[in-house]
Amino acid sequence: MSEALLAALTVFVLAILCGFAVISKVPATLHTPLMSGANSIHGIVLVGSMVIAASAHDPLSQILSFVAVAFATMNVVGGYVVTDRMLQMFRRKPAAAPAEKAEGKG
Amino acid sequence: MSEALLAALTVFVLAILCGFAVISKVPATLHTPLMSGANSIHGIVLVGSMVIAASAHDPLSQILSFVAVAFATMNVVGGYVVTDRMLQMFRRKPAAAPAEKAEGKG
Amino acid sequence: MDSLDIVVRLAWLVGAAGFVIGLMRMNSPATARNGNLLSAAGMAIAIGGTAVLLAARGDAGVTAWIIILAGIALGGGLGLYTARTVKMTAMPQLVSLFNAVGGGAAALIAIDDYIRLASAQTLLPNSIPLEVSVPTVLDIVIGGITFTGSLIASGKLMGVIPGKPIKVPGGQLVTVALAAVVAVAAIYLWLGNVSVPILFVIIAASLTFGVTMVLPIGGADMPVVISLLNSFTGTAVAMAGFVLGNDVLIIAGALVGASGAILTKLMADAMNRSVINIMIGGFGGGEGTVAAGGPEGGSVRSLGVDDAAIQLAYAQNVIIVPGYGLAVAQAQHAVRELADLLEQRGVNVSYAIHPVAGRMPGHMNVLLAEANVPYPQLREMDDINPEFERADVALVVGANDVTNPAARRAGTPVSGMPILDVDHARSIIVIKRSMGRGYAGIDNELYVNPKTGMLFADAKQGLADLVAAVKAL
Amino acid sequence: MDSLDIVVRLAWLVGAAGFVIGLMRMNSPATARNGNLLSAAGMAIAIGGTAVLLAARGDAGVTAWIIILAGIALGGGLGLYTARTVKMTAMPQLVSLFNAVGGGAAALIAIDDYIRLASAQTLLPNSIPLEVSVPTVLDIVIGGITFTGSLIASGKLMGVIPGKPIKVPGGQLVTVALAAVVAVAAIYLWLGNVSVPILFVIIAASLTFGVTMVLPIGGADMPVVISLLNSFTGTAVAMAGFVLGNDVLIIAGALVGASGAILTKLMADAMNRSVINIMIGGFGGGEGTVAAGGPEGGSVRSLGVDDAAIQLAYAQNVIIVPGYGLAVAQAQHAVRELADLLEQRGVNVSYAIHPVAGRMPGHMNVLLAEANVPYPQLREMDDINPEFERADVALVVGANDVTNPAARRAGTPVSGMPILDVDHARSIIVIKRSMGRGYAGIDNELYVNPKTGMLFADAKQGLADLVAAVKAL
Ligand SMILES: NC(=O)c1ccc[n+]([C@@H]2O[C@H](COP(=O)([O-])OP(=O)(O)OC[C@H]3O[C@@H](n4cnc5c(N)ncnc54)[C@H](OP(=O)(O)O)[C@@H]3O)[C@@H](O)[C@H]2O)c1
Ligand SMILES: NC(=O)c1ccc[n+]([C@@H]2O[C@H](COP(=O)([O-])OP(=O)(O)OC[C@H]3O[C@@H](n4cnc5c(N)ncnc54)[C@H](OP(=O)(O)O)[C@@H]3O)[C@@H](O)[C@H]2O)c1
Repeated sequence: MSEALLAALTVFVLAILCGFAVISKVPATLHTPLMSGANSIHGIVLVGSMVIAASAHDPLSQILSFVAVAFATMNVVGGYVVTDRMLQMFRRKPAAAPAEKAEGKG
Repeated sequence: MSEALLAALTVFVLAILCGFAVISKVPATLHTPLMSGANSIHGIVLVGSMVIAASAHDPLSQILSFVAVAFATMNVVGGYVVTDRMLQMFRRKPAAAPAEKAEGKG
Repeated sequence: MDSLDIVVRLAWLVGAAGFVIGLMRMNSPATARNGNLLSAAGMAIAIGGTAVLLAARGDAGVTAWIIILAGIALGGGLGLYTARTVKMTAMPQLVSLFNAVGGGAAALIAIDDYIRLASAQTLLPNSIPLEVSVPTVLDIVIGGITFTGSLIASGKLMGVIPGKPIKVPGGQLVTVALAAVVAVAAIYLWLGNVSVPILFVIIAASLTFGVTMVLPIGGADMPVVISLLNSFTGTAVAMAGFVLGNDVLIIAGALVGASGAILTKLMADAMNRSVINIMIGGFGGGEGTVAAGGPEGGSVRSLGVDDAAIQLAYAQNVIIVPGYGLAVAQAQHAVRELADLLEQRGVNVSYAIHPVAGRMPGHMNVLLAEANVPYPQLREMDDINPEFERADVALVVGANDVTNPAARRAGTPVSGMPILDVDHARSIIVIKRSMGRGYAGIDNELYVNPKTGMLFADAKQGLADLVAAVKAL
Repeated sequence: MDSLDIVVRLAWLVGAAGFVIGLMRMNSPATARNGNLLSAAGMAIAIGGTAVLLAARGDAGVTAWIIILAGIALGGGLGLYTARTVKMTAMPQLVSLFNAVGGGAAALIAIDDYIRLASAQTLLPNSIPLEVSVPTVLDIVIGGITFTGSLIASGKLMGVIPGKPIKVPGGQLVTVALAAVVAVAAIYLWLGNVSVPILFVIIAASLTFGVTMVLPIGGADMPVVISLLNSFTGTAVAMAGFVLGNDVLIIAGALVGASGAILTKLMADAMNRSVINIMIGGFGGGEGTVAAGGPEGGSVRSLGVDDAAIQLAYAQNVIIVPGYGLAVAQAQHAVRELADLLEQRGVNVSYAIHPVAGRMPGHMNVLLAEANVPYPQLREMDDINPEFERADVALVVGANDVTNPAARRAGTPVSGMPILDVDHARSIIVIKRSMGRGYAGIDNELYVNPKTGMLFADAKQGLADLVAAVKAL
């Protein structure tokens, strides 16, 4: 097991723990937006797709990486936009005392 | 900036984020135990103290590392024991419906 | 490691931090939107950094850049267009679609990487270390399953594929067989053998598995399934990170993998189902709107529009309880119109939102918000339940299970599900088309409650009539 | 990196994971204890791994082992003894003490490391890279401040040092001067100069800073201060991790640093103070039990023990509201006795626990639990407030600010603090020694409420009398 792999593993474990901790008692209202938000995040795979595309020389690789890039970008762009649309829902009236209350619950 | 430092930094940042995420809306009842629990965790400095003690050759180093080890151990042992004592408080009657309720709040 | 490397790696780290903090802030309505933007910013930084790196390194030729930019243009365009144009209620299927492509991309990375290694190594055994072959296979398997699984899920919600559970010929057997194939092939590769054909066996098996896994699950359970597959994609991406030795992929992937898992559980809990029980298909999918006679022991009182209008118009407090029927009938604007009308008359109106009313978590909020119902009027269940006692009228629109007092007793399909205490209101008006049952497929004792008057109509039509009647008063 | 290294590093990782999961589980009463044990297990694994590593490497000589074992024996003994014997109510000062030694240890590591490097390098400039000198200095500064700061905090709570704010001669000036010294010295070292004397200047300055920082803060604010210093120690430990290049120190340290910071904020919020405002000393520490006449506009009705006993004995629901006075009078057992007696008579009794009743968060729970009051009877504020309406008697024992209706109005020192709705009870009995004020130093309108009867007595005595009187009925 190489030094690098061990480091990667450490990062992996910590990120998992972050993931567990980060979702606390969420109001059900937010389940779908949260899912959608998390969905956009794994669009980070675009970074990987770009990397392989950069070093793609034979046609097969080029096709694969092209598809990968397109897929990943769709995930990123679409994901964030649709999440934002869902969340625009939560805008509220200017002076809204009860809203604060509702937030408290959130 | 060395590869190693960068890796350490990554781990540092992730751990901080974990720390932020891990404390959610805690009932005030648990503030003191939580503080005490976190306090025991930084007793991990014992690991470091042992490491320096192992390579301490001149008297000064030996004294410093001895004190460090003693301090750190006190933090670890005392910390966990006192936290556990605080938390024993939360044991409750066998059949306690309301307790469940209270937990719900927690 | 030169300074450019460092800068880019730091950019990736910043991006990752953005994701975590973003998710944190998405835990509460007040900060959710800002959290999403934060996460998007992190993404931009991470991708920008990568672009800079590739450009500066110059190891990306012209073709490579064409590929990248074309891919980004195509994918970005599709993503933007669909996301902009989709109807509120169709969002879950779109999310599932995005999830599919994400998983697909992750799998493609591993496939490409493996093929290159294989050809470079000219197939010498043991030429690919476990450190690579393990994440490669995992990435392909998980990514493959997610790809087809999410497509099916999406298809079901779109109605392209029938929502009701579809029994796969062979059923369990097929699933087991596929799993076995994958396992054997994986071990074969991990033992050090290098073989592209075997890799394709794995790919094929995984893709099929995704299909057979999701087909048998009912449409109503799709939100949970999508969330689960979402968590899968995260894991696949993390694996891709191991393959490429890229921290940001590992962090973001693991983050989504873990948080997605928790979220899936929360969702399942909210409709008191267990994830397992959903995956092997429980009572899910029974969209039973079977017309049924009034529940035994109890007569149903049907109510005229005008009586209903009068009750509402002269009430102090009205609580509106929207349900799946409101969504089906697309009656969100109608209900808002009625509410506004009542408020003008000094009635104070609020909406009781049950966490699982409708067919996806947050379904009601999304609908009502689309009709610009001010957020403060939407009240979470725990928040509003105590207030039913003080409500003169509870107006139930196309909701059924979430109001069924039977949930308080053991032994019914809804037992244990927290419900809205509609029956505590002084009087109850229920708008639905018939005595038809809801998702859980059981009769609702609320409807035979003497305090209850049934206004049999399609939600939209019924509400329109009420508006007219109230105006006429 | 040989396999032993790998195993130990994995052990450290497991340990770290234990800490995180442990903290997570400590977020709710149900799982808190188990969480602490989990965290302890992680610690054991991490330390065990280290011991194995040192032993196997054999680079630790006999003396080294003697040092280590002696240190562990001594520290462990002290820690165990004090933790076992401390009184419940004295726990915060003990935690502060443990925090002090933790910070001290972290600082010592950096000091030792620096001296070694310095002597090895025979003081050549630039011989110590920034990567080392930066975390070294930070570790020493933060660790030093924490060490003395926590000792002072502990001393104040023990009463060794007067709890009331102590103005440091020179005040702000001294603080600023010290900060300046540290800054200059730090920069000097970071510029590449190697100098042990300068290091000691930094040490001295930091230690002094810790003292001058905490002395001026009132005893009542110590819980917050301790929590803050706790977060400091975490950061110091993380820095030590950078110095030694040890991941587990970095992870655990950063974890505590961050979570400690959040916790500090939560604590401060709970007594609606801001952390800043506490650190520069707000109204903290005014333990004003100044005897004062009844608040203007409103006469005080004083009540006899027997009348009080009758009210209690024949009530349906009694809610007991404990406060700081209960703690001072050590009346937790007396109050439990009374409660049991009433329960035997069929009265149902519960305790309304205000988050900041007493002088430390959770003070009341700790006290009452010591007297074995069953946890279910302890009710969080939000949980019980609605029930005061249904309470026949609210028995207020040595609580003041947390019951003061003035908090609902703006412009008072307690404004905005959530309070217990004691005034909603049908009748109110208050046990305290006089009309003396509470922590916030203001009069309590509850006491002039016509429904309120004052039973002037020391809490313990008063309760004892009530028990006797109820028995006599
Ligand atoms: N929210 C989620 O995430 C989710 C996911 C999966 C399952 N579920 C389940 O779905 C159920 C949700 O409860 P619910 O009360 O919202 O809905 P429901 O129990 O499914 O009942 C919906 C009712 O609406 C009526 N309806 C249908 N079309 C209508 C129309 N055009 N106009 C007026 N009424 C109409 C139907 O009665 P008629 O035929 O008589 O009109 C039906 O009884 C729960 O059992 C929940 O567990 C929720
Ligand atoms: N919990 C925390 O973490 C924390 C930390 C810092 C500050 N605080 C503040 O402390 C206050 C807590 O409120 P509280 O209502 O619990 O206490 P309080 O407002 O401080 O009032 C305590 C009352 O107890 C009475 N008392 C003192 N000794 C007594 C004895 N031996 N027997 C009977 N009564 C006695 C005193 O009145 P007499 O002199 O007339 O007897 C005093 O008015 C809040 O303002 C809170 O913000 C809390």
